[in-house]
Amino acid sequence: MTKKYDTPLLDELEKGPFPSFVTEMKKAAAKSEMAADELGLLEKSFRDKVTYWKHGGIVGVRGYGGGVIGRYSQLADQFPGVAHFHTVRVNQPSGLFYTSETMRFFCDLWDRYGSGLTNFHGSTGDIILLGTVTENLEPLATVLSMNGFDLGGSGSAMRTPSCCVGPARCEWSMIDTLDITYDLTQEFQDELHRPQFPYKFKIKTVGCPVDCNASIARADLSIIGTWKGPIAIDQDKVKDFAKKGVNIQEEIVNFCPGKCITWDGNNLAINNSDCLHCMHCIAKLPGALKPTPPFGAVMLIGAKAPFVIGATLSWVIVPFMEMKPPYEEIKTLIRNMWDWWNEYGKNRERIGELIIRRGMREFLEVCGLEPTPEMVREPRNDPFWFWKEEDLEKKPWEEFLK
Amino acid sequence: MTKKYDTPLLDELEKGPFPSFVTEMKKAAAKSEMAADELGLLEKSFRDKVTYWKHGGIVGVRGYGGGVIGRYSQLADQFPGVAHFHTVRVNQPSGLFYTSETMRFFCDLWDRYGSGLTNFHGSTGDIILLGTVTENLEPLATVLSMNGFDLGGSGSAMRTPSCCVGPARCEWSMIDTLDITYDLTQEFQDELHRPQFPYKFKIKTVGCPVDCNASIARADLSIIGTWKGPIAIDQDKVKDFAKKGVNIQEEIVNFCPGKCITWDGNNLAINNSDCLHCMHCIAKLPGALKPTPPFGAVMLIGAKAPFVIGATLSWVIVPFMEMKPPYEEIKTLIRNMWDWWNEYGKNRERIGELIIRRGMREFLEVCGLEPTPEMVREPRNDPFWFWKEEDLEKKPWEEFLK
Amino acid sequence: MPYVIPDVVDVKQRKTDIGPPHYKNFLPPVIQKNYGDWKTHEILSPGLMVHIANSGDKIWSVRVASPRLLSTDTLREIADIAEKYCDGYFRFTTRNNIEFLVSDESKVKPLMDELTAKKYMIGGIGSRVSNIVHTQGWIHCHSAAVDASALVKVIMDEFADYFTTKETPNKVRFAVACCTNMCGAVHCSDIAYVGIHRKLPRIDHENFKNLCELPTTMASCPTAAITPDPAKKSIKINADKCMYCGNCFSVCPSLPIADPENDGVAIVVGGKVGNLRKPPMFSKLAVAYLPNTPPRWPEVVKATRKIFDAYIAGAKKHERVGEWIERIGWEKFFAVTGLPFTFQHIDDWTYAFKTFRTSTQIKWVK
Amino acid sequence: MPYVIPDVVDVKQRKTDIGPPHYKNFLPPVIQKNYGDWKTHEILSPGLMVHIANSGDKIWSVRVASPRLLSTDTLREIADIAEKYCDGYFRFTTRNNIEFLVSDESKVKPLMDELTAKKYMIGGIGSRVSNIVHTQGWIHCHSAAVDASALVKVIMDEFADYFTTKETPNKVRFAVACCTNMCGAVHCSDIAYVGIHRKLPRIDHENFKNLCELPTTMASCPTAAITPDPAKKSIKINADKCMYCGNCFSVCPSLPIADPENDGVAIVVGGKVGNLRKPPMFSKLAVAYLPNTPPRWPEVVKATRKIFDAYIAGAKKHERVGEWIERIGWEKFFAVTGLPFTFQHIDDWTYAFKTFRTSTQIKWVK
Ligand code: SRM
Ligand code: SRM
Ligand code: SRM
Ligand code: SRM
Ligand code: SF4
Ligand code: SF4
Ligand code: SF4
Ligand code: SF4
Ligand code: SF4
Ligand code: SF4
Ligand code: SF4
Ligand code: SF4
Repeated sequence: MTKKYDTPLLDELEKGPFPSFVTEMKKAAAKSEMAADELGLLEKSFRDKVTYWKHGGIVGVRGYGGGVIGRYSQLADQFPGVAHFHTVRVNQPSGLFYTSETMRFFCDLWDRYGSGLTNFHGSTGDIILLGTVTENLEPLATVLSMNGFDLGGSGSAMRTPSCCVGPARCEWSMIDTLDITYDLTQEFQDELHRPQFPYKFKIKTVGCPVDCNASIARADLSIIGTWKGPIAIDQDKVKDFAKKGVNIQEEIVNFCPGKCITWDGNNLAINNSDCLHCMHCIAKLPGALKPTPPFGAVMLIGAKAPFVIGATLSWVIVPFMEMKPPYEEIKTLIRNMWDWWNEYGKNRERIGELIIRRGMREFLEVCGLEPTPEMVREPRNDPFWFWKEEDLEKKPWEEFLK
Repeated sequence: MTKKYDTPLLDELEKGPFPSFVTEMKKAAAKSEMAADELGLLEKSFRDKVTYWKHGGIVGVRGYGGGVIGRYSQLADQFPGVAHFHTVRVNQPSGLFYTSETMRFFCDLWDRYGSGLTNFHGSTGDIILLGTVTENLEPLATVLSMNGFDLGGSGSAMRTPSCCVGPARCEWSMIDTLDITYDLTQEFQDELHRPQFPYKFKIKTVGCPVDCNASIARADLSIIGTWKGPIAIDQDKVKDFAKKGVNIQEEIVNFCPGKCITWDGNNLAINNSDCLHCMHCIAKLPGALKPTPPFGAVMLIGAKAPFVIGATLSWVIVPFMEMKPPYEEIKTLIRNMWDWWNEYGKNRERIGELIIRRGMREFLEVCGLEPTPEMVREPRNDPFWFWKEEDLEKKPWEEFLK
Repeated sequence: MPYVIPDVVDVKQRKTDIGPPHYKNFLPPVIQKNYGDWKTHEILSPGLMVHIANSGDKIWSVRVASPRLLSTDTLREIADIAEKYCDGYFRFTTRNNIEFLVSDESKVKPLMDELTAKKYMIGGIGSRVSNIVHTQGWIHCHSAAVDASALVKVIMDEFADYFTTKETPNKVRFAVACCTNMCGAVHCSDIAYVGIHRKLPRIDHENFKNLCELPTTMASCPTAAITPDPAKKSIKINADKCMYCGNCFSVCPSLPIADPENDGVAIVVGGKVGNLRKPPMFSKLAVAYLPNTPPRWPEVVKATRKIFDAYIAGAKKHERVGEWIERIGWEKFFAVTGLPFTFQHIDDWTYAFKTFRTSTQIKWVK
Repeated sequence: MPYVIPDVVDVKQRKTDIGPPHYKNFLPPVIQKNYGDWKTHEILSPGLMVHIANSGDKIWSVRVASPRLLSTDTLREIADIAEKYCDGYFRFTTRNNIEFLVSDESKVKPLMDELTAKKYMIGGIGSRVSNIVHTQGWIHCHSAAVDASALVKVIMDEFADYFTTKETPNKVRFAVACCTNMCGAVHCSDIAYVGIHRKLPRIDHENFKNLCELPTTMASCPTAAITPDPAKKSIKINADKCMYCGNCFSVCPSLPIADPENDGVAIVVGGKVGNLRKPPMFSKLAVAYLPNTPPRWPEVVKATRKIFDAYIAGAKKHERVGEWIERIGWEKFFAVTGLPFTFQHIDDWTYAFKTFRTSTQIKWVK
């Protein structure tokens, strides 16, 4: 029998239709002292309107620099079960697919070594096993590895890559998001497990510009599938949609950011040379329109949360890259940018911040990339910029004004 | 007879249909040693691809701190006529209207005291009398004043205000641009003639959002006429335009940024509550549409050239202000902002730069203005902002969530 | 794969750097067969969609809500259900919902019946509210200015019918972050909540030198409000420059900033990440502060209602919250929601100028 | 007003702070009568428009180009013409053109005939090229990296037919600034030229202490590239940070930056100031550098042709250059003009991030 706390405030959160995290905690609390004390501690936070966790604390497993978030309660006296309450991050399978068998393995594992509380999944994509003590970490990691699983990332390391469901169950995926994620994860195991960077580095891959994994908002490197061919149109299906009540003009044509669609009530026409590859028309008329090859990916760099320079979204660094195994081009690109970041990045400076600090030119040169207009929303406006000595000798206008 | 220089390079600029400034210089050179040497000096600049003017130099007239730009040639030996070659800025009449008589006065004046070369007008709006010597400044200013003219601004002062032609010859002017300009110029003579600010301060007034004086791009304070009433529509005239070949749908409806116009081939309808008061429909169908009262002005602050923080456009600080003589509201506003700027502005810091440095809140509070959404394109995105102690006590949500 | 958990674990047996298992291990056979060869999909009801392969094969996905914080009991129940109807195959979505992957059409209805009976909340597919991306909150983070799971719960309760049945003009993505580190996509969500502080960090001079690094602490401050205090071997904070972001506390435990009475929640709106129609957009400030009122934060729910209902009433089909606001203009947004516009809404940081209205384009709302 | 210029001037008679004369003194009677009471206008030909008052009164304006740099001879000629046809009334426009204000319709044609005979360039009204807003250049400024009047002349010669006859999709506003102080509206013009440097300022350590103030000089540098050199009582410039803007020279004569071989012209495009359709826009970099090639800068003219012709060919009626580019996208702009996109085009200053393409919305041009 585990300890019981009165939780009048939390009980309020068992009401209402949405599944209750409090109910989950109570279920775990019935079996685990740790979970029981976690519940008691949380009730106290709700009463006092403040968190009761101590700041940080480094714990881990042999040979790895990350994968575990150390956590200690400020109120260990009152709630000894959460004196230690570390999180273990387990690298999820690409695409977040599971079998019942696998899930039961995790349940057994966590009932044995932890609080019985989990997050499926953390925001980065890891399986989050919430609440364990330091002594349990080595055996836990061992059992994980015996069963083919490994820890995810934390600290100033490559973080666990993640992706959208992609080709596994989506008709629009123009790259193999699961495979890219798996392959890059395997390729960079060292960088994932042993923090060696100035700060964290996240990679997220999605199959198309719809971006069902929010990669453009929260990955240092966003890999987003896209296409170069024309949009194939099944006119009959378009007409079916119209018949079923879709107002093609209002819902499709008027929203097209490239202003390149026309519809005469019978025929939908797309001027592909003005298409911005936004996916709206394709997504809102599923089955009627489809992207055609060449397929590849846009590479974007630099998304992150607001600290220190303000939130950023990723921006284009390669407008189009073919994505075929063994993905050498992207791997080389990643290595080049890491080398540069490792050399120049300050402590806790994300790669995007470094680029903003030192300028795109240096970054592009280091990566062997040419500047292209696709990298910018618009060229600079203020008339101040840099020249290198070598630029001054060139007379490019003799070419372009010919 | 004045000196003659060979000007083979400049002569090339007498060719072609556009009136030639070289021809003008030659005309002046025929009568004035100064102008002749100016021509010779310029030919040398063209040959050597470099300017030959010395840096700055303070000259002026008694009691004033500005109105004259001192200028000395680096090549006074070779071109003694331009050893001194100062510019006199004369405050133009509002709207840039002249009579032949007045113009002849300026010609006589400048043939007597200067090089005979002028700019009608300088970019700020002044009459620019180009090229005179220090000794001539006092008599020149005296004769100007005897004839009702006065010097314009220079240095860290209020600069000569200017405006568009407005109600004098434009049907769209919703404020009296000429009168406002005249009135403010008179009101702030001291600030115009005796530099006492951290840096320059420019005021430009235009009658409507068309902004025929580029006030939003180059005035610290931009006063731009606008309206609050509905747009009055003369349907017959609209139909006339349609008959004459104007494609109302493409040229008017599709360009409306408020997306608030509809046209059924017979009737033009405007949903005024979505109108952004951009003037497009009105300007492109002259005579058919017109703004209706209330009339007033949007006040915007802070436009300037790129130094030091990058070029800025003015931004809204008062969405709508009535503009009736004696214009007390705007005068008080101007005085308040100047006081604050004088107190906190660094040397060579424009008022817009100061606002950006210290934040809009302080500026608005000093000016007694309430924050309104019209001041921003969009609210901030990063979750960092300031609170004052007094804010913490308030519970505004008790009001707005009622 | 037969999983083993030996009674006695020999930690020397641990293999390192093996990475996750290959994803193929977890894919239902119909997916393995039609991998990358899907033709289209159809949303059959708010919690059910079918994907159809070029081969003609089909897979049905039944989506149910999850609080993300799951006990092993519940996970076992899910595994059991999946085994019963899905040959054991299921997945989670990137927004923490559970998707049961059914290969046999005849099992779809029984599955949904059982889920309904067991009080699972089915829905979230299509143009509606889906689950809320969120963070640890008071459950696990030292940094949290608000709890996360509770906000998710009260908002999802409030808008539950928009998950299970009703439609919205387009997807509405909610997000919660318990502090300004913003572990999630709060900065690009339709409606999002972020825990904030409003008071200066309190400097624990005694412990500073033991626990914190001076250069790191100084560099953490976005406004350079932190300067050395050599006498105390500690730091000083310039109160005029501090915007209570708490980043200094992230790197230095001796600068606690949590304050029960002044911490609370800000609401930001209008962000999105997809590239459809308009490029991805940041969320912008709608409500600068609402107080922490556990357990159910009624002020936050009420304010959200105002925004949500105005969006439902005003948006065109396919417009996301941010697109709707861009079309009507921020002056109208504040007018139709009745939310006040305050000094806090006007940016005063790095990109402030870019947010100012450098135009006379204005809609009159009063 | 009878004007007087006494032979002997008693400078003590000077009145101060009288300001300019009242504008009413210069308005033609028909304008005085109909002041603020205009009904509409009509553009009758590229250089002629009529404004019609609610009273039915009319005033005709005939516009001619001016190089702005005018001799008294020419000004007298203008005064004479105005007297002959306009009762002496004329004005200048905010873009330095001359407008003859005719109250008597019968005088319009004779006026235009005489102007034509005298080789005045009539035009500039309506959707076409008007005069070029510009600055002093080598004629009068110590700061000029290029001459201004010459650029105006060669560009206006090149596009003269678009002033006198041909139409453009909308007004095309050219501007010239001879240095990055940008005395004018270069930063918001359809097509504009700015004189730039490409080499470090040369420090004259000897004179620095006499002529320059250290704090002002340091503060003038947008990139904080200037630091004190106490030994020399002068300054140092960090070559890596200097972007050759010349602002330090503006405040300190001991930092000359002009360099005949490396100075030149940048072309910026797509700005505007009016609020019609799209809000006012900044100009953006099109060509980072073209050499100074007096007297007629053929490279600048050629590059402008490419931009101008592509605009004429591609823009819809009423689209300004910037609106056209926004619609087609910058990748297409560089493709259709054939201008190269270089490292210099990518911003690396304060607002750089705001100019990056944070989206996958791309048009393929290759
Ligand atoms: C567990 C998780 C939140 C969750 O509930 O899902 C999380 C939790 C923490 N994050 Fe995070 N972050 C988590 C995803 C994110 C994301 C979203 C993402 O990865 O897609 C972001 C925004 C994207 C980004 O990377 O910028 C994010 C931005 C941060 C930041 C700000 C980083 C920055 O550059 O601004 C910090 C602060 C730091 O690194 O010191 C942070 C720090 C933290 C720490 C380690 C607290 C700290 O200050 O040391 C949190 C540990 C909480 C705990 O006790 O368990 N976390 N963090 C997510 C990781 C789970 C996983 O591995 O799957
Ligand atoms: C004469 C004129 C250019 C012209 O040919 O029309 C001019 C000429 C000079 N300007 Fe200007 N500016 C002139 C209008 C402008 C404008 C446009 C305007 O006023 O509408 C601007 C851009 C708007 C603005 O104010 O920002 C302008 C922005 C500057 C700047 C940059 C100010 C800044 O805050 O970035 C400087 C540098 C300075 O102040 O030291 C400057 C400095 C100068 C100086 C005084 C050179 C200097 O470094 O000391 C130039 C004297 C040239 C000479 O020898 O005659 N001038 N200057 C214009 C004034 C004529 C008049 O009074 O009517
Ligand atoms: C399952 C999931 C991918 C995964 O790997 O887990 C997924 C799956 C699908 N998404 Fe998504 N999206 C998923 C997260 C996202 C995200 C990411 C996020 O929310 O963090 C986005 C970006 C949101 C944003 O822009 O802020 C996203 C924006 C879309 C859109 C674009 C909506 C729009 O018009 O703005 C579509 C297209 C549509 O709905 O018409 C779409 C369409 C689809 C389709 C129809 C794709 C397909 O053909 O299979 C899938 C089912 C639709 C549905 O749920 O309505 N999906 N989708 C994710 C389900 C999350 C959930 O539980 O609700
Ligand atoms: C005379 C002048 C005002 C003055 O006080 O001197 C003036 C006069 C008129 N402008 Fe203007 N504008 C004048 C400078 C401007 C400027 C300022 C500038 O160029 O520096 C602008 C802003 C340009 C910009 O946005 O960058 C300007 C943008 C317009 C527009 C908007 C064009 C557009 O659609 O973007 C109109 C409306 C139109 O043409 O349909 C307009 C319309 C007019 C009308 C029709 C107004 C009227 O009803 O009288 C006048 C004659 C039209 C013409 O020239 O085509 N005027 N006009 C200026 C003549 C300059 C010149 O010599 O060419
Ligand atoms: S991002 Fe594209 S490919 Fe991936 S799941 Fe979403 S719609 Fe499908
Ligand atoms: S993908 Fe987007 S830009 Fe391309 S045609 Fe469809 S709606 Fe238009
Ligand atoms: S700004 Fe407006 S009022 Fe002034 S001249 Fe131009 S169109 Fe007329
Ligand atoms: S003024 Fe502009 S926004 Fe208003 S109706 Fe006319 S075109 Fe539309
Ligand atoms: S958002 Fe802040 S409080 Fe919440 S988990 Fe992330 S770091 Fe912790
Ligand atoms: S709370 Fe933020 S702004 Fe204040 S001192 Fe700390 S890091 Fe700086
Ligand atoms: S732009 Fe520069 S060079 Fe030209 S007049 Fe202005 S300050 Fe002088
Ligand atoms: S030229 Fe400009 S960037 Fe270079 S040192 Fe001088 S002020 Fe600084």
